[in-house]
Amino acid sequence: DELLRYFDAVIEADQKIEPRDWMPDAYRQGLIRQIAQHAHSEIIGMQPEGNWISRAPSLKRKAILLAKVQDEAGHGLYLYAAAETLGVSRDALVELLLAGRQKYSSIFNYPTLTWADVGAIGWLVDGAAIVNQVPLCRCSYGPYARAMIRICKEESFHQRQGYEILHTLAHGTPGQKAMAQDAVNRWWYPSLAMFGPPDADSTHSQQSMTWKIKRFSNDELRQRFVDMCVQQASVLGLDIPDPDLRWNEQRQAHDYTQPDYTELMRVIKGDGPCNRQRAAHRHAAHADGAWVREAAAAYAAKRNAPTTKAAA
Amino acid sequence: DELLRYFDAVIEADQKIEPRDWMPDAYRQGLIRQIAQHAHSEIIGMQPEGNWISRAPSLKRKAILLAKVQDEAGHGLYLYAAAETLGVSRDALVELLLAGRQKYSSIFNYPTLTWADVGAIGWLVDGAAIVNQVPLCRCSYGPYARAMIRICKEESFHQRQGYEILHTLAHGTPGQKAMAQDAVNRWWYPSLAMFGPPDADSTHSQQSMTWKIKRFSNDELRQRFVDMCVQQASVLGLDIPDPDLRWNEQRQAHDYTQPDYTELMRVIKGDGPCNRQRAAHRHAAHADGAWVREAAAAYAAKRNAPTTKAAA
Amino acid sequence: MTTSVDRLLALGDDALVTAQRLGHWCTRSPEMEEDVALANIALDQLGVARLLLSYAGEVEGAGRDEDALAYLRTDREYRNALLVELPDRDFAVMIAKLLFVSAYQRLLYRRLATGADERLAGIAAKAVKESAYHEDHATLWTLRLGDGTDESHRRMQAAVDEVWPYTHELFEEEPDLRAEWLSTVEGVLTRATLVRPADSWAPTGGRDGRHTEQLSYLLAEMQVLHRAHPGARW
Amino acid sequence: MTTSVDRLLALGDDALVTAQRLGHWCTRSPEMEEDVALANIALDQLGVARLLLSYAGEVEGAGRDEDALAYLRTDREYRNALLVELPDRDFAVMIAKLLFVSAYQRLLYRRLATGADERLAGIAAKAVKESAYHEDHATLWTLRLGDGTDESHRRMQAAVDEVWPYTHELFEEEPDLRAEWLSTVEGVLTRATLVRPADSWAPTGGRDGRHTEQLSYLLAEMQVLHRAHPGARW
Repeated sequence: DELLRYFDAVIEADQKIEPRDWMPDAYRQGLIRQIAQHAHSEIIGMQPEGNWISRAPSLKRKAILLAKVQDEAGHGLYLYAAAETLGVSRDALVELLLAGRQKYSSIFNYPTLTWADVGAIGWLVDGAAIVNQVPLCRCSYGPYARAMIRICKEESFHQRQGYEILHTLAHGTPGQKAMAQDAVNRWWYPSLAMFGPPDADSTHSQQSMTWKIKRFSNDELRQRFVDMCVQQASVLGLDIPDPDLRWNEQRQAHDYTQPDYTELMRVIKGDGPCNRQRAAHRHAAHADGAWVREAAAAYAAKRNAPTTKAAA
Repeated sequence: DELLRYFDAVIEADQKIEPRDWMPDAYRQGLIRQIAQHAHSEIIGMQPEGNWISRAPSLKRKAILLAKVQDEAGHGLYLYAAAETLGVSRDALVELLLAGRQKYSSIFNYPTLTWADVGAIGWLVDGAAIVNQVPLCRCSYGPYARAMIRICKEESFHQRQGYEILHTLAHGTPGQKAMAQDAVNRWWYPSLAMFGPPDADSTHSQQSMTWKIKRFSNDELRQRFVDMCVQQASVLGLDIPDPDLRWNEQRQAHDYTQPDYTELMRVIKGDGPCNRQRAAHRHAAHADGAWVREAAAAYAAKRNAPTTKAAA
Repeated sequence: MTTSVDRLLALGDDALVTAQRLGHWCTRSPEMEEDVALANIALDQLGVARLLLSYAGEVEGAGRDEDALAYLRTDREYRNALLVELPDRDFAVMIAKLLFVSAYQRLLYRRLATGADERLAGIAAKAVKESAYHEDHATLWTLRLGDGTDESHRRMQAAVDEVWPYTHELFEEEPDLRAEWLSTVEGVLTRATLVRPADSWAPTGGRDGRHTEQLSYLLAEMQVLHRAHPGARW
Repeated sequence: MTTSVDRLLALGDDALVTAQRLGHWCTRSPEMEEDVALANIALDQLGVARLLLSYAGEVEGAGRDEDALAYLRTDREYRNALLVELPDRDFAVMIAKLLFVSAYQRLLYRRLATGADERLAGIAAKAVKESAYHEDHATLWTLRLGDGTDESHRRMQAAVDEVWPYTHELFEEEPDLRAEWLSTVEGVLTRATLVRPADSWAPTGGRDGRHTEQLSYLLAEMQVLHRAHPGARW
């Protein structure tokens, strides 16, 4: 029909779909799912790094880390607001997260065991996120695209901070360098897995491409990430834990070992090292804060209805 | 009357009063109060030292400290049992403690700020306790006297352990020695105050003397403690923080500065550094454990009435 | 004119320990907006702490920088008031502490901002604006909790009662600030339908390094990594 | 025959971390008798840990004694199973952990007591009796809580469900011990009217030093004083 034709034309012309525009239900639902998952990832992603705020090894690093975790809360709020333009409330989305009915990025189901993990998350995890997200700045849904522009800017900043942490460690004492290498060893493959299953096994992808939500395949983005990291690792003086990693002259790209996708599926399914812990942490914060939220609501209600009290 | 005359004769003859013997009500109530306070002191006294179990600086010291705190729990149980022979239940006494209606030794209202405090408590606080308690081994009430014999034996052991901690610290690194001296500085006067107000201001004392519950006055015991510590401190190589401490040839005893009895009264009244914390800790343990005690009672009830279930 | 090292440490440690306690709330607060707000306040306090500790290190002249002072002193060397080190895993206790300390900091910084120590005046001039924001935030929550539900009223009153005795120590150096502090704080408590506790017990010792049993745990966690790698740069 | 250092550390670290967690309960348990009992169990575990770590240090031959091994390794160097490091501020969780670990230790020590490593056999022969007592104690409480009140049943079942996945790791080295362990433990759970959880998720990594985020906090507290005074004797 006409609405659909107009919608397709807007997409075709690389224009933005805006909240009040008509859109196919699958487009709306797919976007809600994706934006919500992205928002949840920011909120849950605060935990592994938050784990080191109290123990950051210098006051400067403590301030940087605290600001970063705060940024993530801000990104979460910003993304929930983008999702709300599609007609779903933040509370409803948070309920779905708490109920385990919507996902967040599986990378946050790994523990942060040392301070160097904070560096590795910045360099690798934020790095992978940026490779994933930069194309989303041109995504067809206006509010999401605009949110991504702002978020990507801050993410690059975070990535650089992570890189700096690792650089300092890698050029520090032998103990510090070992800590950095250990962190890279543990985070490398989970970071590769952030790009999702290989293209052959990927669902959702083709439709997302057509609608210009997704613009590159999982494998294309993963390759881009590997090529970027190889160069940076050599400056860091740290090894990427892949004996088969080498430059392929013909492909003009690095050959590399694929991450363990069986593990990825296991973690997505709920059986990663920290899935239960992350959920329990969020549940506890939500439950412990219930009386506070109720108080705030009761107080606001009294303010909004001052005459009721007088009349009563 | 006759009962009273018999009672007085037993006391006079340095024989023991036993649970089934008649005794004046004031004797009974006074003993309950004293034994309960003593039991409460053991239980509350677990807290300041328990504060260092998790951080003891060697595994051997950790084991010794854990065993000591456990002994204190044992002493508490033993003393509550002695009090129960006078016709009051342990639960009732614990309720009085929780309600703040019975006291425990004020010394436990000071914080343990460093590991050396564990040594200082052993040396000074247990040392003062022993000076107070050794005469109680000959007290007129049999169950209390026998409890004290056992407890004093273990207390001497604890005191020696505390002394050893301080000795090791005093002969260790400069940092350790400073830690030891700092602890002695903080615990000296509160330990002197453990003997109670000066004789002139002491209530209860005269009657207790007559009944052979108490055998020496507060000031006599305090003097005995000071004389003992002076000699031990010199072996330790630590200073007693009293510039006016000196041997008095005439008295054949040390002159010393009295503790601040105003402070003692303030702490007894409830305004020491840790009164609220100690009470809150005990309340929390009691409240947190309520569901466990209820479960144990319910389980026991089912075992005792197995037919009820079958009949129901 | 320069201020004494002990005085600068007292101010800096108040801010640092406050930041450390608040940092724990990030990812644990009742609302996402509150995670952001508390992190903001923690960052402000941390920022001021860094300026004050750096300055203290310079005045001391023994080569200690902000990190040496933050990470390599024991609780017996910390100079913060006891109030800021009190555990605050209860939201109401955290808010009560924040209300009392930020109202104090605002008044103190306002005075220092026009004081004879120019370096300190510069720090205080920046900090006083932040303190006003912290105080507003704590005031808002005190009102919400005090005049919210029966449950929140009960919890907020209990928190105020628990924390109140520790406020006396704040005014040991500047007793004349207490009158204005009291009028501010009493106003908030009244509007929040809360009872202002009576003055009686007044624990002290923080400025001399005699703290509660809590501070050494806080520092053990805060310092563990820094101390595990002596001399390392981060 | 001697046992490998890693294996001795695994056994010793299990016992040490168990003791450290139990030590927290002293002054905090539901009954005074339980304070005594848990301290007893902690002391037993600590005693065995000391023997095992001392032996490990000797086998290693690098001059590390029990304290060097306990206080100067990071969580990445600890070899305990994840089960023992799990937080257990809930009495039911503590009991579930104790039931599972002590039943495992009893079977393992019984085997080691007749093993080819004589030194280890001697340690195990002493430890196996203690483990039996620990297991009895945990069994008694599992029955009381499981078959006590509705509330205690709910909490005990939740604790068993929470902790169960971590029991798989215990049998990575001796898979053949699991059958007997299961029959013991299942018997207790059944008598306690509790449901034996299904086997699915099986977290691991402790024996390779990949722990939960909890262990580094536990060690930070345990090691803080020892590390603050390098080379000191105590």
